[in-house]
Amino acid sequence: MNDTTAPTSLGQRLGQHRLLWPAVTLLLLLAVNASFNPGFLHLEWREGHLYGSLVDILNRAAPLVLVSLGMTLVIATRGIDISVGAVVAIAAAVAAWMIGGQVSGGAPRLPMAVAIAGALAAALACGVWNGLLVARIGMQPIVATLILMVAGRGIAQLITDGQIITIYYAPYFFIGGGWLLGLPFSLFIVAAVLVLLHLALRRTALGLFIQAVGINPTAARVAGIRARRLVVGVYAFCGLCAGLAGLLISSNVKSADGNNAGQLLELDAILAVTLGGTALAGGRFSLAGSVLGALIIQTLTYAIYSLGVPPEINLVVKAAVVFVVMLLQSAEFRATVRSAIRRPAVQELRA
Amino acid sequence: MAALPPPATPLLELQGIRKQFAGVTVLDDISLRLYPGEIHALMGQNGAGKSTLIKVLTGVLASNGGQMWLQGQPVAPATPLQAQRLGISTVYQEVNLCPNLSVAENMFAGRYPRRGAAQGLRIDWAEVHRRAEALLARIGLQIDVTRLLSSYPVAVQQMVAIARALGVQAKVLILDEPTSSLDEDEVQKLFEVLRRLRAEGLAIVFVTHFLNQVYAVSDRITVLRNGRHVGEWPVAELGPSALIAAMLGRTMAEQAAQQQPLPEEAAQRPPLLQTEGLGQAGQLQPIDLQVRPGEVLGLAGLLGAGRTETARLLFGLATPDRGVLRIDGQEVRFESPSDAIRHGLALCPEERKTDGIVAELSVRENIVLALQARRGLRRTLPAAQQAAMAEHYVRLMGIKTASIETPIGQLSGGNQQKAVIARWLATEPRLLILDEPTRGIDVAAKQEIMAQILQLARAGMAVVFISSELSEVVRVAHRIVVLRDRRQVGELPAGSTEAQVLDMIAAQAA
Amino acid sequence: MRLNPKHLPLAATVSLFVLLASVGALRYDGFFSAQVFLNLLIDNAFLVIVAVGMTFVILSGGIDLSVGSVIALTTMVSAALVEHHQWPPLAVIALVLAMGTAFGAFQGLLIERFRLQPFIVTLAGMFLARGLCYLISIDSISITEASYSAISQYRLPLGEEASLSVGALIAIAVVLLAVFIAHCTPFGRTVYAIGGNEHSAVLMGLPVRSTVVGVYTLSGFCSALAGVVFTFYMLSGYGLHAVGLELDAIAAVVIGGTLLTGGVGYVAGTLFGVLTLGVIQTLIAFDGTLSSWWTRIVIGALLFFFCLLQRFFTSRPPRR
Amino acid sequence: ADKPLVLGFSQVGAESEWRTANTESIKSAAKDAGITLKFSDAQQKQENQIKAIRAFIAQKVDVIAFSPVVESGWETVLREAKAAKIPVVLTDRAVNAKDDSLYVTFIGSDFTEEGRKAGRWLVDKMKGNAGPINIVELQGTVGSAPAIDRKKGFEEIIAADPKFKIIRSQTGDFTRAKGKEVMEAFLKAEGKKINVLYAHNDDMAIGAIQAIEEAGMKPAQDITIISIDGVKGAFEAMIAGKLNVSVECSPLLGPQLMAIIKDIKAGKSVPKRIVTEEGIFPMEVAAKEFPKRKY
Ligand SMILES: Nc1ncnc2c1ncn2[C@@H]1O[C@H](COP(=O)(O)OP(=O)(O)OP(=O)(O)O)[C@@H](O)[C@H]1O
Ligand SMILES: Nc1ncnc2c1ncn2[C@@H]1O[C@H](COP(=O)(O)OP(=O)(O)OP(=O)(O)O)[C@@H](O)[C@H]1O
Ligand SMILES: [Mg+2]
Ligand SMILES: [Mg+2]
Repeated sequence: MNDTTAPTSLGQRLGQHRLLWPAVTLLLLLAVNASFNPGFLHLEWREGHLYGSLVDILNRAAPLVLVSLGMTLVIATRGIDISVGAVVAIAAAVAAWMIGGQVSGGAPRLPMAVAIAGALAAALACGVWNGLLVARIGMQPIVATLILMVAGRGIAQLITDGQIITIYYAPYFFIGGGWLLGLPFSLFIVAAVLVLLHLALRRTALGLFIQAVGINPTAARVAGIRARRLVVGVYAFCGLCAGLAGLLISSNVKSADGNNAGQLLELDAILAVTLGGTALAGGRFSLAGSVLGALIIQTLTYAIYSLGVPPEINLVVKAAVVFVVMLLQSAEFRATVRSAIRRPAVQELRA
Repeated sequence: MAALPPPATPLLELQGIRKQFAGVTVLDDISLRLYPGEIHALMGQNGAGKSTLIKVLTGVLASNGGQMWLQGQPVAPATPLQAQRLGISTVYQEVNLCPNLSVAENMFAGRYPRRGAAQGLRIDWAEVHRRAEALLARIGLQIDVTRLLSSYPVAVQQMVAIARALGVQAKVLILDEPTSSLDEDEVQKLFEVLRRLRAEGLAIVFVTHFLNQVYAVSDRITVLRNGRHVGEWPVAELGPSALIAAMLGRTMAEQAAQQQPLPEEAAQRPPLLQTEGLGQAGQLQPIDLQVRPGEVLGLAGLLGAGRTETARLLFGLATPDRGVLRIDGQEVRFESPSDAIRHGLALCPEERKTDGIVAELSVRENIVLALQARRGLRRTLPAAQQAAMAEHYVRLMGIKTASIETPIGQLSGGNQQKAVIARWLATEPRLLILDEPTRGIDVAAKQEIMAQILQLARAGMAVVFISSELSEVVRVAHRIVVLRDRRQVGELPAGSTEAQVLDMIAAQAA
Repeated sequence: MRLNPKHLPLAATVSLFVLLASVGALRYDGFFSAQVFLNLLIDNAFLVIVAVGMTFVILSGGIDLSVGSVIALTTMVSAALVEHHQWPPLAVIALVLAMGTAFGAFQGLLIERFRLQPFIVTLAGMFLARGLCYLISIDSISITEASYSAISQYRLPLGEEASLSVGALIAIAVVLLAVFIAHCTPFGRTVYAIGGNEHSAVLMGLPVRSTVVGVYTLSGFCSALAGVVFTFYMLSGYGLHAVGLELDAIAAVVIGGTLLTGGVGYVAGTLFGVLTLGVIQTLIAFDGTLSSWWTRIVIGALLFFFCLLQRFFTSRPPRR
Repeated sequence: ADKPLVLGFSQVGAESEWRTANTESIKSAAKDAGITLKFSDAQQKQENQIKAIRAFIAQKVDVIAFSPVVESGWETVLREAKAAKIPVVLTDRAVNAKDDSLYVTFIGSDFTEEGRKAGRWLVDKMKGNAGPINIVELQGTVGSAPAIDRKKGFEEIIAADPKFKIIRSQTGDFTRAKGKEVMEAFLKAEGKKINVLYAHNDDMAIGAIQAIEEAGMKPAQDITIISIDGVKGAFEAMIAGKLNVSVECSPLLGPQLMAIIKDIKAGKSVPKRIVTEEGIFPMEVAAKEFPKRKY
């Protein structure tokens, strides 16, 4: 139970904002990076665009942010989607296969727009499939999506025939590797999805319905919410986000790798959502929190690379950071620390 | 009995109890004295602080001040477990049991009879089941104790919770609205048990909103108002109107008169809703109902009579496997509540905790939820309109809340119930089904809600009214359909008495 | 005999397992032999053990992602101590069991004391345990110690051509013990109660805090025990052992009919969940014509049909 | 009595192009040789390989062959195979069992030697250069045998000359995406100091090349790039002048494997170790070699 007094000043209200601790963590990580690596915050204009570590982090985080957004909504409805990595691979494979092409460059097998639409359609279909298993058949989300997680990579490899398909068609590279107004184009895609999603949650009752279904599905149904449709829709959206991420990734590395594209992305996405303060039990969620969570993960990864951490201890470092972040976020932990600090002080006074 | 002067030292004494939630004081300098061998009624309006006091006293919530003595010794239980060890046995307001465990397990979790070597590592299931059946029999319930708790309706769950609390050797027994969905028979059986325990020297705290029950069993009354202690009286010294005045801080207007038969011209209108042999195997025998616009149809019956099942069938929450449902003479089939809602129906469900509130959402969001669901995703209610609507119902129903943005889970039980009713009123339905709408609601609010229902009916809304409180049913209904053992057994006109309804139920038993 | 509806999911899992096995027996030569079925136990002994620990965690409404890594860490520590430091095997086994238990208890304490989400705590635990493996050695360490090899190769003969390994025997013992704990001890019942409704369990005066810690401790112990069995199975310590095993364990538990939301399920179901996953793999190995990607697709499809049928069998009319 | 031979083959997985080429080679060679192939994919897990081998034993196949995921941990199951009198052939990677009667022969490449070849090529190339020569290394998956051995072999050679310095070493998990991501970070942190990139496989090198280009540098000129495997993509990169050299690690073991199996079944004695022919392809010969490549 929360026994603190009512927040009055702006500072206090800020102190109780649920995004405070994720934001603090991100800043801390950036500070660590900057102190060990003087060039870290440096940005310069090179070949008509911004160049620097911060840009890299944002660019690299783009697919993770997209997937985390989809995952946030799924988690808010009490679900989970562990197939996103496989969907990334499928979308990448479909796009790469449709574009095909030769080393010389030249014309793609199918127009690029068709390839993109095809990839997104495949991803959407994957999402709908997940949603139907969960909402219609009533499977538990984790097994429902496990099915696609296992089979999906097989499907992706089937499409690519087990090869890594290299893409040679230059216009396709723009999606994940191009620049617009000096910034990576992928950021614009992320921003667009974020804005659209935000509007959808603000301007429609979507947010209300998702939360109601996540907190109390029975009550939501009694109140007349069509929970099944909503759940299918949410999984479909998550699939679509994964598909977009697949396009970004395949375009950025100019190839589609059925086996490795999006490997372990599901774990990172779920971690991002939880680091952002959304509970896995469903209900209240925070898009901004998930974005922050994804940025934390990517900044951490980047720090590991750029600080010269030996690969053997990558995981230990990652574990340590996750422990610290989650402890910081825990009100109980902060209270314990506070009382541990205060108690000696009180004893001193008594003495 | 009540004439005896209380012994010198209280069994349990509270002084200066204070409790704040996020800076809002909900208990302010509360004191309470419990003597051995008394039943002590704790009274107050919805949100007065009764349940909070009980939670503080049993270690669920930490207090922000005050002291507590048990048999003269200062105590401060920090968890419900500690409170239990001190001999305080509690039934909390909402049913707080585990739906996934069997009835017997719910009654004995934490104190299973064991057997086997070394003090008994192993639970003796046969013993558990035997004792569970015996204990339930004491309050007159004969059910299969090995079935899951969730397979029983809330009234049965409530009795299981009571039985659990009775099953321990306690010094103090606390019952927070134990009777809110029980019918008269069950209540009487419970009272018999309570009287026996009182004779054994237990101190019993009893919270209820039924004044007649207070006068039926309790010895003394403590009244809270707005988190403050109003006073403590022997029951003989505080008559009903004085009690109401102490609770409300004002007197209450006289109750509305008995319902009159439906006016001729209204009775001629074609029925809004009509069922012909509607039923579901194993749940409800075929039933024929008609409700006209402007009519209040009461459903009466004892526990498990099938009233809730009827409501669920009408609203698409359960699927009938026989019979026809007609709305405006057109045959319809509801696959889900949203179909029913589109035809202008509304159901305020019996189990507010599981089917009603969405705990972490705000009062505002809970109130607009059904209306918004009917309008669909895209036709969003503007924020200003939502706020206005929420404010309106908070005022109309007297919902006690810090603001309309407070999560509904933080409201007191009765206030949650009011908000759920408000949710359905806000949809302005053509037919409103109310299943135990007054459950946990205080006297003043009850009157307000009944008046509201009558007014809506006068304005042309059809109402199906279900309540374990027969007095309420006979007061508001134009017609009463009586159910028994999940079968329709008869119908009574407006103006019938409670006795007539009970006679009809009993007649069928013969 | 009428089946208690509580046991319906369990019955469905068992019958579907039998169905899958019959399909294999009909289609493939040599499939229907005692040893093939005993191999399911031998080859999945460690999975059975972790999945049993996981069952308790999931029943309590939590999740434990660290199990695979704890297995890897156990094998690594065992191998390093036995091979590089010549510790006696019994001391090593005692130490790693204590270590796994302590690891689980640590996670449980974090979850319970600071109200952290089990998912992230155990995810960090997963990173940590695997990271610690690499700190010991990034290469794999073979175990050549005599008693380890002897245990690894020991087979308890059962009839003509069938036998069971030590690991499988341990797994069977663990399942039996776990069934007892889950259904006949207050600890087990408290786990169910917490999964059903934690708040209610607190109000009922159940020892929720210690039980939550206990559940993760138990899972840590099971992971370490599985690690010991895995060490016998592989005779090596390696940082990449048991990668992704947590997902297999969760899948086995869920396929066994346990609800991920907690409070509903059976340990015995978990055993059949593991066996089902095992039989799917055996079917594919016996088939032997599937390419790598078709292998995955077919596993997915079999999982799908299994879960579909399971839902079909267990879907009951709604409450009441 | 001429029942076709049955070969049970347990493959590691399909984690790379190299691996799929390997699988393809074995499948087609089995077909050509008239051997019935029971193929099983282990999805990169040793447990699964052991299960598959047990299933092969239960099916009483004539020969078992497999590419071990790791070298350790095979004793028990191989003993079972031996007890069932089924000969075992290892491909691609060895196992370290004390008792070498557990398998008949091992056909495959030597990862350490590949690392050495890469190292020798670099030493040779940098002969005239006084140094210091700053090397960044993209390792394979942490703990995997090729990653460990390729690192070891390479370090063995360059250790002889102090002018070579590995300034950064990080895992790229054998994938293009990670290779690119890690290289990006290296470039930001070290900038123009980097002289040489050593990647444990071609895929990571291909990813890194993209990162180098995007940083505005010329791969293979500003930074010398060495990688291992010799897959098609690497040849394309070499032809385009973006990769300096790729050390071959041949996946085409199929025909050799089938020949050996026939020998074993015919009762001929076979050598314990059969090393596959492997070359090293600098960019200068890439264009000429490319049409001959099968994978
Ligand atoms: N967790 C909480 N956070 C904030 N406020 C709370 C919380 N729990 C209770 N309150 C507030 O405390 C006040 C007293 O609530 P309480 O539940 O004790 O009322 P009550 O007398 O039991 O009412 P009822 O008859 O409706 O059950 C209410 O105004 C309620 O909003
Ligand atoms: N006293 C009881 N003994 C046994 N079973 C009961 C009892 N009361 C209710 N039930 C169960 O309740 C079910 C029907 O309840 P339903 O909710 O439809 O009736 P109801 O008239 O609405 O009762 P309630 O007043 O509890 O809401 C039956 O299946 C029965 O198992
Ligand atoms: Mg109350
Ligand atoms: Mg009812």
